[in-house]
Amino acid sequence: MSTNQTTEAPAPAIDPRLMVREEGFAGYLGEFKRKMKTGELGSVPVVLGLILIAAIFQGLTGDFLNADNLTNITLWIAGPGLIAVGIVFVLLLGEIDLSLGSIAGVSAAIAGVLSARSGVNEWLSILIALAAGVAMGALHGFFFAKIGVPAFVVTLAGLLAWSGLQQFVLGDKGTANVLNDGVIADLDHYFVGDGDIAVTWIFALAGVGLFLAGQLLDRRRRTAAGLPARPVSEIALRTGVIGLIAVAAASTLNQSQGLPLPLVIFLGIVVITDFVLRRTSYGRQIFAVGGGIEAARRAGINVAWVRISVFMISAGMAALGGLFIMSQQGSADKALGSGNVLMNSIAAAVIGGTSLFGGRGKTWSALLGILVIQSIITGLDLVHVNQSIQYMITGAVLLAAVVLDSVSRRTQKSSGRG
Amino acid sequence: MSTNQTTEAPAPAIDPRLMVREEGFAGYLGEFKRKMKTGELGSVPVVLGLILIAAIFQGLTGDFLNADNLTNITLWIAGPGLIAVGIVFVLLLGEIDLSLGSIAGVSAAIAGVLSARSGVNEWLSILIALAAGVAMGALHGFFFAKIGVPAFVVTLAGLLAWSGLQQFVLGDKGTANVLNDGVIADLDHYFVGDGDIAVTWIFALAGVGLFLAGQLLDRRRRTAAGLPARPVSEIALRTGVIGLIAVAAASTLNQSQGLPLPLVIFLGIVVITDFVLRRTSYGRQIFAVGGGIEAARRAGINVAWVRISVFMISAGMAALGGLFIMSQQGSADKALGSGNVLMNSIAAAVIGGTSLFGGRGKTWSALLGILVIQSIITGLDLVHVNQSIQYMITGAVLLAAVVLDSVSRRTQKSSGRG
Amino acid sequence: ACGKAGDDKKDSAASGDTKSIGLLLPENASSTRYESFDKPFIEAKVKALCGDCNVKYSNAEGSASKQKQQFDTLIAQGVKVIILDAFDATSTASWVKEAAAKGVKVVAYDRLATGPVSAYVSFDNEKVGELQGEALVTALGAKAADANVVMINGDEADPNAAYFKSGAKKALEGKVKKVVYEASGEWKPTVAGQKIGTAITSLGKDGFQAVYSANDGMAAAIITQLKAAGINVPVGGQDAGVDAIQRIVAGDQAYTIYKAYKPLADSAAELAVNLLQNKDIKSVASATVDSPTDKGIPAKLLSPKVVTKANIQDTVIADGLYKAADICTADYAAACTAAGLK
Amino acid sequence: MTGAPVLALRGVSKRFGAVQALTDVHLEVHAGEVVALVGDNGAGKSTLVKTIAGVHPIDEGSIEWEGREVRINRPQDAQGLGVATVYQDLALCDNLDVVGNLFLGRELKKYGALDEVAMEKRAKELLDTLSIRIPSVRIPIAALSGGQRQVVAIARALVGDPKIVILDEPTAALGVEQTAQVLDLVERLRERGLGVILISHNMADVKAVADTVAVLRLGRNNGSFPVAGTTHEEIISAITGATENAVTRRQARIAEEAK
Amino acid sequence: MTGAPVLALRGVSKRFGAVQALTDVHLEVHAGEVVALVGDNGAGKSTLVKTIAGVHPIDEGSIEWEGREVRINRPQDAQGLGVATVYQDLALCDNLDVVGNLFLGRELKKYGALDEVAMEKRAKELLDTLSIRIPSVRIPIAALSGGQRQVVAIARALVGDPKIVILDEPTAALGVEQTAQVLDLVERLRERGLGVILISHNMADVKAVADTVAVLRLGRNNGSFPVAGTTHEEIISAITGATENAVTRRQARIAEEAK
Ligand SMILES: Nc1ncnc2c1ncn2[C@@H]1O[C@H](COP(=O)(O)OP(=O)(O)OP(=O)(O)O)[C@@H](O)[C@H]1O
Ligand SMILES: Nc1ncnc2c1ncn2[C@@H]1O[C@H](COP(=O)(O)OP(=O)(O)OP(=O)(O)O)[C@@H](O)[C@H]1O
Ligand SMILES: O[C@@H]1[C@@H](O)[C@H](O)OC[C@H]1O
Ligand SMILES: [Mg+2]
Ligand SMILES: [Mg+2]
Repeated sequence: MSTNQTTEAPAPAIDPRLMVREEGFAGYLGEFKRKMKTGELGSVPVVLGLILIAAIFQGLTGDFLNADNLTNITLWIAGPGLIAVGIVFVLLLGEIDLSLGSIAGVSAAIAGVLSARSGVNEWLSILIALAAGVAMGALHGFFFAKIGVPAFVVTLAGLLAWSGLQQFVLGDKGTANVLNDGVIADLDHYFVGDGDIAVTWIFALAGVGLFLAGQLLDRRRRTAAGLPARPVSEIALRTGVIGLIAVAAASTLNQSQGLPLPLVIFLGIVVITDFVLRRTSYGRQIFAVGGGIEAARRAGINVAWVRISVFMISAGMAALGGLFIMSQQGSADKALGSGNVLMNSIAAAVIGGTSLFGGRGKTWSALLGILVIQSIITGLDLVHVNQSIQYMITGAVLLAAVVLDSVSRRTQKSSGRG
Repeated sequence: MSTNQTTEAPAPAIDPRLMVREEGFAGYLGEFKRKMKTGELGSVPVVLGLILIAAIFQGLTGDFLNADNLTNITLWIAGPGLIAVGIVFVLLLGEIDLSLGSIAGVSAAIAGVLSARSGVNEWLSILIALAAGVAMGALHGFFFAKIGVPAFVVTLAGLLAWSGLQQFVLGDKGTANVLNDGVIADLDHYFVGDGDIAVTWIFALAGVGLFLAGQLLDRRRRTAAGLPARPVSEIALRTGVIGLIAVAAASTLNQSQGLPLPLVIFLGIVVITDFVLRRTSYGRQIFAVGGGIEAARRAGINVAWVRISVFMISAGMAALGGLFIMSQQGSADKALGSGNVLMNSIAAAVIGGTSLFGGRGKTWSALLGILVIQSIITGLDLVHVNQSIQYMITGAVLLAAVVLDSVSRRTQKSSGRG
Repeated sequence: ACGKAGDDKKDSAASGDTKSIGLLLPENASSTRYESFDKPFIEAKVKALCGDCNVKYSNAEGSASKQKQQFDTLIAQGVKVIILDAFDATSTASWVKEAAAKGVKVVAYDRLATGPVSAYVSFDNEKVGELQGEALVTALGAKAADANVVMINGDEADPNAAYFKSGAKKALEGKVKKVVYEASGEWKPTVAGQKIGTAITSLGKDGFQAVYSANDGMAAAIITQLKAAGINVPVGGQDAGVDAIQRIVAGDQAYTIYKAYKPLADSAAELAVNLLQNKDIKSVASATVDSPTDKGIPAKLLSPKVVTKANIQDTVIADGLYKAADICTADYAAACTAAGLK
Repeated sequence: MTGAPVLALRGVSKRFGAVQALTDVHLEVHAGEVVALVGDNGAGKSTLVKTIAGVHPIDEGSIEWEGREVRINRPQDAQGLGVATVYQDLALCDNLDVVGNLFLGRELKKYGALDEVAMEKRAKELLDTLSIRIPSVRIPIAALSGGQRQVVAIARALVGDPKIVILDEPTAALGVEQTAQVLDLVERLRERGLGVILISHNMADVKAVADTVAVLRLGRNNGSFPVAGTTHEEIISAITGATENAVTRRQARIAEEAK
Repeated sequence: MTGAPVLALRGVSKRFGAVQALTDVHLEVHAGEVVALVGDNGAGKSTLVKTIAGVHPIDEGSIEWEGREVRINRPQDAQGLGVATVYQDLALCDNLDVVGNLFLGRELKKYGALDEVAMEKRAKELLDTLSIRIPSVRIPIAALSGGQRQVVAIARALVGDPKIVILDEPTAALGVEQTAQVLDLVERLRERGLGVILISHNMADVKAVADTVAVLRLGRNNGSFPVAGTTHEEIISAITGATENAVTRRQARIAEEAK
């Protein structure tokens, strides 16, 4: 057996095994190719899936990409999308909340009965409805975190009890109409700046500008601290892609009725919750609890409080989502929030890339996922086949949308450590 | 600092830290008390919950413990109970199957349409229906285990697609009736031995006898191998308790119509699946995959096959459950398997003590859990209060039933190792 | 053999309850009628006819299997007369037969349950559809002949939905130009709203002149979407929910179908009490109908009515279904005054 | 050692189900003292550590901190007193990256938001002092080697300002160089006046840095020795409970064979 | 060593995302040979073991078994060839009890059903030879101490009939007595003609039982030495890549202070 030995100089600061990306644009492309191979593409497969769905339905009907239809889709995603944002929080803990559909229903019922039947001020009605939602979430959180009842059972009990409450609140008359031209009606119908196209452009460009500024600032701070930073070429590319999307969206919306309020609110909430999750201690704590409850506990995190607060957030989001659904259907009825509402929202979060097993995901996945689902539903409605066939196709397309993602993630499958 | 040191004799064979139970009945009682304190009571809290529920509804209505009502309950648990047995398998893997309600529906639809409309032999229709169910499960398993799509999404797609198929199979006529006095009708209506009370007694006593024989045999083998074994007093106590239950059940059933076929089949399947899970390599593999996929993989277990087969089992059970539900309602309709069927079955498995996070549970929990749920449902039906109030009460009772269990488990909470 | 099960059954309360009437209704989510009207009306009438009788009510929540359990539970409780609004009328043949064997009588309510039922009270569901179609044609007036119609139907899993659809089509045939878009709203307002949204996309804002909605809940969402798109065409539903009456008052909805629940409920209660007390039922149920399984069932058939802005006062208010105050909340006060409601 | 101990356990017992893991255990740690806690596998060392760290509250006995009796029911309680713990099973969050784990529960902030740049910089510095090379501090913990994970866990304990540091087999997975660094670290902690509890099965390491050796055996105290003037053999026979054991047998056999 | 090696790795490379964990690695193991695989933390030892065990298939290079080229894509493949592996992270199922884990995938049966009595008896015997005390073999793995778990993992490798046993830091969590037993075990395996790959950071253990020492450094081969005639210092400098390192510095400083 040979005896050969290399004696090297003291350890260099950077690990030589880390493949460093080439500088500039070429490096970016190389990295992209590598990620493509190893399946670290993040949201790219879902976005591709979305494009595919749009292309197919456009081909079949010629109407899918029409500005009115796309505007409709942005209106319809707000309600289930907000519920999905709440679901993302719960999924990050590795838990599930089955009650969110019922909570959406109760919240709408409360707001409807107070404002339309009892003549309470509409803003106050909304506030009470949201507070009731948050309180229900707190109750779930309490039973889960403090008593130790599995979240599945607590929220299943909630699903039943709150839908009973919803019927009870609506009472014999059953359905409460949305006030004409009131606040709740506006949730779905108002276009910011009353459809002024300038408003849409300002929003789009401000968004892109802020993104660019943030990226550049971060780069400056990292370089100053001697840490590796994103190259300027990559920042330019990213800003370019986002800019393109923003411009396309703005001009489409302006071809129809302008910037829809529900879209602004939904996007705003996604941005805010994303910030909370990624850039605050609280968000970090949620990830920690979801990634390993025992490690989180030993790190001194108040696990019970994190859990309770997350159930409050999810319930609050559901309550808000319920108001958007109410606005969209023009009434609060006994069926609001039942049926597929919850499943669609959970599916949205999962399709968007949030793990069901905790510790991995972001609220943007709620947006992406609900876009996929609403596109399938709306696309099939445009094709208008039989209800039974529609169900079958929805199932198949849903699966197909996720297969793309799963296959690309395959190679990346982690296999433990050690 | 003091320096004191004890030098002991070589290590004894039994670890001195293990608290050994006193011999005889006194020891059994002591152990029970200790377990009570530390929350290792197993099914005891659920059984207590069941007794409480029975007592409350008996108090409210006077009809709950009536032999006809109890016989009814045993008839009705077979369908959802079999689905819950399938759920237990899936939960043991730490996964979920949302499609089981739809599969029950399709299976019933196929059996109904073939036998009642197309005149196919009823046994053959049943076989085809079951095979179709198993095939759907295999498809789910394939997408989950081989393609890597999360089980939640695969089975959600299944939920939609198969309920579309169900409507499609039933067609415009909508409902297929069960053949009069046919095999499917018998699933729910036949009483073994045509209501002969001797048959019930033979079943009950044979069951208890087999249990006792098994326990004694095990004890003999363990003692022979020099391993600690259950004391005779404990075996006597256990047999006594089981005997008591068996006698009470038999005499109640005989007061009504005798031994119901669905009860025999359901119990038989629980016993068989329990054996498979606890006493075969295959069952061990399911637990291993559910307890830690990576450890199972490294142990050389064919993880993909275990996953696929489990989804086949759950779908097969659901298909069978669907036939029982069909027999009970007298028809296969478009709504069979929808609504709360799936949630009730999942809740049954969880209430019975099967973990949602994999690796812990048994099929007996399906029996216990579905008894709890059906008792709540039937009890509330006996009380006849307002629907909305019923929902709220169901939620509350469901929660209460599990709180008992959770509180007793609290002290037992594991806190990592090391 | 040493005996048959049930031989030694004592004559307990369970084997005969002469003061209870069972009431089984099919669901409560897609329509408000069952718990708002059917149930309270029946309870009141039973009380009026038999002071110490009581009604044991359960709701099947859209599941035939659950309804069968409730049916059996009533029998286990010793109830001798059951008013049954079957969730799925075709599956009840064996239930009713089993019940009859135990001496339990069944009154089929609203939907004609199969099996040897003792009597039947209902509206004709096909007729409901026809009235809906005719009302839509009336609302279109002179424009009817050139009108394209969008149909948002009920859930395919509900057998009634098929009757409504076929009745409405029968009435529309030849009277309007064409049904240009047809979809299931699944009895869900949100779904219905989205269906109409896509109908607008594929047909264009001028692509249709009227919308048929199978019930009021879906009509609410449809109207909301149409308004948002700036489209004003007649839309109608059924069930005469208070929200629908409000929309009719405001001119948003063209009509609804009012099934006169009170007479329906009253007749059912009367039949049930008579059966319980072994009195004659022919006086109430003078007609006869045939079901797929049985012939010559004594029946009472009522006609549903169309409600438009013009006859609100004479129908739902006159029948005591609603008080004007229920309808004329702040948001609708002005419209009410204009419509002359009081 | 002079003065009141910073930490003192008095008659602590702990039971898990049917297993009596600790029985009447006593332990004292003074400021500036390194106490080595040794014992056979399953002796109860980690359990003892966890009772101090608040992971498992004690069943019986009492804990004194700077002379006052305290109750430690949750990890927060221990951290509040100034106990930093490196667990044998590391207890890191697999889904968080190295930086996230290092600062978990003690994040650096700027205008209320996380200051990732500052944390990343500080993380690199900390890891450098322990001479470990990690491909990137932005890699999730799950992707690290056993030793890399262990060093991250040790570095975590240094992020706060503790009075007592508990290290449960900190060098078990470490290479020779990293082990030397950790021993240096222990000495630096002592010099800064901190109390250290060091669990190790490596007698050479124990003898190199500890002042006192406390022995646990089957969940009970089995002696406490000043390191100076106690031999390897004495400690080992306290651990195994016998002067004749597998270690001596193996040594004897090898000596035999060498002849 | 004479004859063809049982196992030979030729130019093996393995990449994880952006990390090149192994580059062009060669390794040979003969029957009856104990090869110690050493290297710094993160050098790639565990990764190499996992490629052999079929946990991670290799990216480049080839694996030869008894002279024939083979593909090892799944753990079953490696087990089929006769490779038994004790992983650094143990890879036990937390929810199964000790007996369940020991026999996982190789259960003893009687009339087709599991023979729990036979397995329990055999489990006790196996654990006794490794002189570990576990409160009960029916306790779930999650309730065991670090060392107890490690012994269970080692015992697992002995159920079955392997040709090569791979031990990734088997004694890291073990007490002195148990460590001695494991070293005895390694020698017994060699005597039975098995090949053994032993990963360890403990040079004394390596020198005590290994025939050959293979050094990995930053994912590449950095020398292979016969144990006889190689000093501690030579191995350590191959591991750290420098003659001047934290270990020598620490020794120098202690020598300095001792003066
Ligand atoms: N959560 C638990 N449930 C039940 N028993 C436990 C639990 N944790 C530890 N034990 C038992 O307590 C005893 C002491 O375990 P502990 O982990 O404290 O040992 P240790 O001294 O740290 O051993 P090692 O050196 O192997 O790490 C062991 O017998 C173990 O089986
Ligand atoms: N699944 C993975 N994903 C990404 N990187 C990984 C993965 N597994 C290992 N690595 C990296 O590969 C390198 C080698 O790791 P490995 O576990 O083989 O080291 P080791 O030699 O066993 O170290 P130790 O002595 O600390 O156990 C490390 O830098 C590690 O970060
Ligand atoms: O009244 C309607 C009812 O008959 C039908 O079955 O469900 C929907 C209701 O609107
Ligand atoms: Mg330990
Ligand atoms: Mg390693």
